[in-house]
Amino acid sequence: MKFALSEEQQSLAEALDEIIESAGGTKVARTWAEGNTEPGLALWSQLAELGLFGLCLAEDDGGMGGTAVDLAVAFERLGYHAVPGPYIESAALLPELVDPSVRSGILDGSLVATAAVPGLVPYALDAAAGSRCFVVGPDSLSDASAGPGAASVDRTRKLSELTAVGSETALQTAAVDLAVDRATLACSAMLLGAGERLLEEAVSYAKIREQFGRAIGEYQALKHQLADVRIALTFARPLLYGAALDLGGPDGARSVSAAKVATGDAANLAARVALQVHGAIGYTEEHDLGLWITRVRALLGAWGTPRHHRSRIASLLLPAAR
Amino acid sequence: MKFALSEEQQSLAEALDEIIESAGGTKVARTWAEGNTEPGLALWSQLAELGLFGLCLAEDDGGMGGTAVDLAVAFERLGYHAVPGPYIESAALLPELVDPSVRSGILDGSLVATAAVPGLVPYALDAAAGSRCFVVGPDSLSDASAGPGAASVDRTRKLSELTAVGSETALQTAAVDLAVDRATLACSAMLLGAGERLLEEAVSYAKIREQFGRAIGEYQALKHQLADVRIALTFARPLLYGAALDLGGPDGARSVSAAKVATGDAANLAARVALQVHGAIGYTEEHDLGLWITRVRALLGAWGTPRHHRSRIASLLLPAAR
Amino acid sequence: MNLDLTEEQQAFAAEARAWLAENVPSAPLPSMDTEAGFAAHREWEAKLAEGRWSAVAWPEEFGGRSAGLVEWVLFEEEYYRSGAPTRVAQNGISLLAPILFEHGTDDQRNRYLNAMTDGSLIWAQAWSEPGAGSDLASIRSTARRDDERGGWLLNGQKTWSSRAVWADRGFGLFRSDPAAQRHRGLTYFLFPMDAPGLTVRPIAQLDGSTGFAELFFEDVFVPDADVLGAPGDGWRVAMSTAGNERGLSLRAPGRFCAAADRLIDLWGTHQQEDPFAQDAVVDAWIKSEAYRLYTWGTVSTLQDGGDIGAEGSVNKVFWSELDIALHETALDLLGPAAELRGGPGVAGGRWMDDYLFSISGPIYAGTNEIQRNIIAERLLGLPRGGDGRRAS
Amino acid sequence: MNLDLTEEQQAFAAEARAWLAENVPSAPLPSMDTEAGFAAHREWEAKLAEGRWSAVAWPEEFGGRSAGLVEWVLFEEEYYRSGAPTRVAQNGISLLAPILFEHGTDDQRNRYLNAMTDGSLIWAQAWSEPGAGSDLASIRSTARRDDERGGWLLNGQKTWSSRAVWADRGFGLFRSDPAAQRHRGLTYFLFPMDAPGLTVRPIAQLDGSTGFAELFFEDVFVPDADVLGAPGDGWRVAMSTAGNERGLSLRAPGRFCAAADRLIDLWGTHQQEDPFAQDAVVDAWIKSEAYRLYTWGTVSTLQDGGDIGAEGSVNKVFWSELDIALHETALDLLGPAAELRGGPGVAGGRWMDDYLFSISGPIYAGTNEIQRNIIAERLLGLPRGGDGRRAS
Repeated sequence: MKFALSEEQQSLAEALDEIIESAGGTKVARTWAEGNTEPGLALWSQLAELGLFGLCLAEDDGGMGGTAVDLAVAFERLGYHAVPGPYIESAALLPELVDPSVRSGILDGSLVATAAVPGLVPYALDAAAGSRCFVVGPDSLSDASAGPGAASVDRTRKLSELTAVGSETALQTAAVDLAVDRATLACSAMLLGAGERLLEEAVSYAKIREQFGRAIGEYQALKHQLADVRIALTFARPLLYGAALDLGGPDGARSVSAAKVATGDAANLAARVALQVHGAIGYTEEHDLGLWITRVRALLGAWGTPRHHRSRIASLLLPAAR
Repeated sequence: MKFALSEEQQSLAEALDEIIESAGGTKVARTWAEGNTEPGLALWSQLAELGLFGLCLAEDDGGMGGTAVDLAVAFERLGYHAVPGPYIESAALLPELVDPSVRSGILDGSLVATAAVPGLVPYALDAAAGSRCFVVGPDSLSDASAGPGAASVDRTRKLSELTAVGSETALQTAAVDLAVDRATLACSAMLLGAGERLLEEAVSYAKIREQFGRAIGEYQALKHQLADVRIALTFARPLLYGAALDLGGPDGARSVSAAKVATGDAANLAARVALQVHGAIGYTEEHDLGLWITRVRALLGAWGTPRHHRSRIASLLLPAAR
Repeated sequence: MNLDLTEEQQAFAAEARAWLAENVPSAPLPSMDTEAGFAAHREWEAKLAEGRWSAVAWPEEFGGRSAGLVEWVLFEEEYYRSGAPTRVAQNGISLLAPILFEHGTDDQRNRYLNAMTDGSLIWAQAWSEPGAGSDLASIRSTARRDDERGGWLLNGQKTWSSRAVWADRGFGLFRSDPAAQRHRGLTYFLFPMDAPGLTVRPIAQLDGSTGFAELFFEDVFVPDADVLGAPGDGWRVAMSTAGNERGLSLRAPGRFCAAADRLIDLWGTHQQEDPFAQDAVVDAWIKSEAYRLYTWGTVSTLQDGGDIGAEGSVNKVFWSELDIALHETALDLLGPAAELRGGPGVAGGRWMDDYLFSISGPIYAGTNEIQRNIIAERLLGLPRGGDGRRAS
Repeated sequence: MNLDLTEEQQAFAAEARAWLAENVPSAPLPSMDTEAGFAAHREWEAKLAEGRWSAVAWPEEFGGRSAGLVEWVLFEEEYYRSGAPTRVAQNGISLLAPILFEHGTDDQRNRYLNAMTDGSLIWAQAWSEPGAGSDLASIRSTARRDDERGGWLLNGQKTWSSRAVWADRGFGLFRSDPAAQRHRGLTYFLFPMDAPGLTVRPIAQLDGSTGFAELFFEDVFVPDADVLGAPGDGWRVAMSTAGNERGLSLRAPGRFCAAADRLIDLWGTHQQEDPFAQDAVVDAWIKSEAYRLYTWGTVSTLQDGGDIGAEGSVNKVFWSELDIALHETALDLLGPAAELRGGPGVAGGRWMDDYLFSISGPIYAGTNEIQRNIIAERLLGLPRGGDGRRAS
């Protein structure tokens, strides 16, 4: 029993931080939102070199042989830096579903793949920025073509409906379920990372911003709101790691759902409080805060809404539930 | 349009305050809880003299010819002083359901009546302290005998199951529905009164109690909790009066349900915050605070739970709802 | 106690309803925080003026109907239920006009009021300054006397100026006595947005709109005729506006009742997928009802000669939290489609756009923290903190 | 990162489970805050000691099993899931014993520790003083030196002393240096509850129980042998207890997991009447899971030589709010029967009794307001208020 990150996992997080910050940090998201995907795709290649897209793929399949915990560690950093692009799809959902030729393209970063999962993820993310689109059915995979992109609340996200083209490849239901749960876990990790960053930004701001002649962080009302964010994030984190350990096991589904609900709730609280601490400045596009506020709002409904995941837990805890 | 209490209604409230305070105020509840109903029944008689039990009964029927707003005003005072006894049953539910001989006994205070309404109010309040028990069916009224009293969270309330005895008197369904809604309105008013008192007690205590060398009411965290109670009560009150005006009309049912939900939520918040402001002293039996805390908890589930009333509203707003 | 309307009041509401049914554009106008949308909203104001619905409570000579408070609330309710556009003229009509009526000169009233009602004169407000936030009294922008030209020279910076990008004129406080502190020595000015020396920099917002702006003043000249109230008396003059901003005029109950109705409709179409949203939908309806009834209580108080005072703070916290909860419930019901920004034919409609607007509610017009301080100190009588903090 | 248990750990948990299944009383004991209930709980402690389960983490010489942290948490989980009685010995075992191990003399350890494990020595805690509340350092009770008899004379008053009515001994802080302020000049004393000069007045509580008491000290003599740690060093000595009280030992996760399991069962039987409780039930389960996993994280930190520090405050707020939410959900499910106090055959079971207990959670062991201050200042690094307020 050792329920704590290993040194290797902490190093992985630091390596990601360094690469992303060298690539410009939140500037990558800003240029992506303006339609310039170049810096974002350059970062994509660097992260491919690090092995992100094969992080928990077996070494025999060209991956790094890591665990779902490694994946959670990596995606928390992506959320922390508001990195744009279909990482969940390419690194968490698709690697074990696609055929080897596509997979090698994903692993080396040459292929930016995105996907829709009808019923759960109706819109594919960043189809225009990607080079391949897939529709993932309950027991199948199809190539797809993308409709026009629609605007998300998160300006870095363009969403498209997909239409399957060509023939379906049959897949095991269990493999699809596992891949979708892995993607959901990655999304939960992103939410946690965004939540941590929102809290960090709010705390920093509360220390320097003055109102009525004192730092606003001295006022108990804001202090307690920030403390509540700390509490929510602190108790969402073990659910994320617990789900990573359970992934693919008998409790995998309910643990992943619990992680998604808890990280979503915590990140949403973080967004609300961070905005309240910043006031009007946090509501402007010039300020980075909006990157995480809108990202959190978008991810809340992605990879299963809170409704979907709470009902899934209910049906697993008590089979008679709907 | 004049959505404010009249001078007569304000005088009614003051008259009730004076009578109840002369009778000992919260001491009446304390002795009642200890099994001595004498001071409580003496107060009962005084309030009968004032006309409480015929408050909104037509003058032709021996009542005061008042409105449901008057009833709400009176029951708010009963809640404010934590007066014990089956007032809701005797003054709000039964007067228009019972036959004239029983009614005259209720009106002059000689008859303390209580009741159960199967499906909504399974236990009758204070059957042992009363002189008559009734079971109110959907379209009937029966005399009843009471089982042994069980302890409520509110030590002033003893609850009994009733068994109908003798023959049923047939009633109009509409008359029963109206009487039950009137009782629910009275219960909502009691909740609001208890909530207002809890806030008042908490505010008074916060002004005098010191911690770390200052009045605890100076600390922003408690201030904001108390402000939230003020907000909740302020917005529950118009729903109560609105329901009183709507009672018996086409929107009566949903307005009464809205009042019950909102007054219950507000009073429950008031109870939680008042306890937090008082700390351990508020948790002792020596302190009066517990009278309202436990009363609120008991009334939350009486005359329809929040679940019951929210679902009733839903079914009225959207007929397809359950 | 009653909620009964007179026959005249019922007829007034019916007239408004009929006119709105006839005239409200069938498709929503583009956002007023775009150039085209601003122009479209201005046209709508002109149309309203044709029907004499721009400012029903104003005297007839200024384009109103001399309607009473009850009628005004009835009109607002009909207005929002009809789905009519948001009022681009709100700064002028709701914030400035009450002050013009109370403190303005006849000349000011004649020059400005009528033009506010027909969309030809749209006002920007210029309250906040950079770094000041809720502390409205910490004003550093200055007004320097220019006796020669018979007026004042404004210098400094304002921010979060709403409508400023396309507005015609602005209003705000400037420090006319440099030696005075905080609430003292301020003067209330009216100025043209195209005045020489005034630069407007739009601020892009989270929701992509640019309705707010920063204003830079460099020796902007304002003649004495455009000082509102006495020089140095600006804070007192302005506070009637602040009371208004937080009180009745900012958030008519019709707005929330209409939103609750739309939420119930949305739930009706999503009930199969999400039966569990029932309680949240019901609570949104209960609270919008509470807000509607509370407003009638406020109207009764005002009619009896009472005033709202710190009750406005109770009001502000309540509606801003209701607004967010209501929109969050809608987003929950919409599922993954909630993420999409609104536009013709978009699955989620305008719910996400309106949600983004709602989350600014607890920040503006005095943060909810400030409002809770006011409630605790002024309504509940709790002591001020000994920490030098002010409630407002 | 893993949650894998060794074979030994699994065997340990299985042994505990089997023993508990065999020995836990089938009917709940009467409340420990009644005389009969206290005696029954004392007997249960003796039974636990027979199985050597009283204090599994203690050395064997003191009645323990020298079990590691992991085993201790496993035991607690099994304990609560088995429905075993609440521990009447908790003050001694969880609050006092860690200090005896760290600061006590061999003589003290030998005299007290074994007797704590078999129910023959139950401790009352005497932290709070009237009017002090969360401000534990504002102690006015005194300890005066009595050189002649080789000890101290205690005077003053303590309150909210748990278990005091029927306990054998008590522990608490007294001001031994009258000139010193707040945290300085305090000494930690152990005293018999039947000492001459000590009067115990039970305090009846909201829930009808009388487990707390006021203690009045009039020249109560305590020999030097019952001073814990150095005279004047009481605050530092006591703080390891306070850390414990807020940390791992006060609320083992098994308690909430077991309550969540009971809630799910309750929901199973009430689902038809109240399908809409689903989300609240699921949230209670999620949070009890979060608490369980978080505890394993804490165990890992402690095993690696880290300490909990201010994390204990995060923990305290979380479990106390979870506890209330979980019980409110149960009361909602029970409908009107929720109002009934527990007892054999009562429709609502013990849910209302446990709810009443839960609402005291945010008050005791440092109010949640104090805990949030600690989180904000120590974990987030926000500045202290300039208002002289202390975080703890």
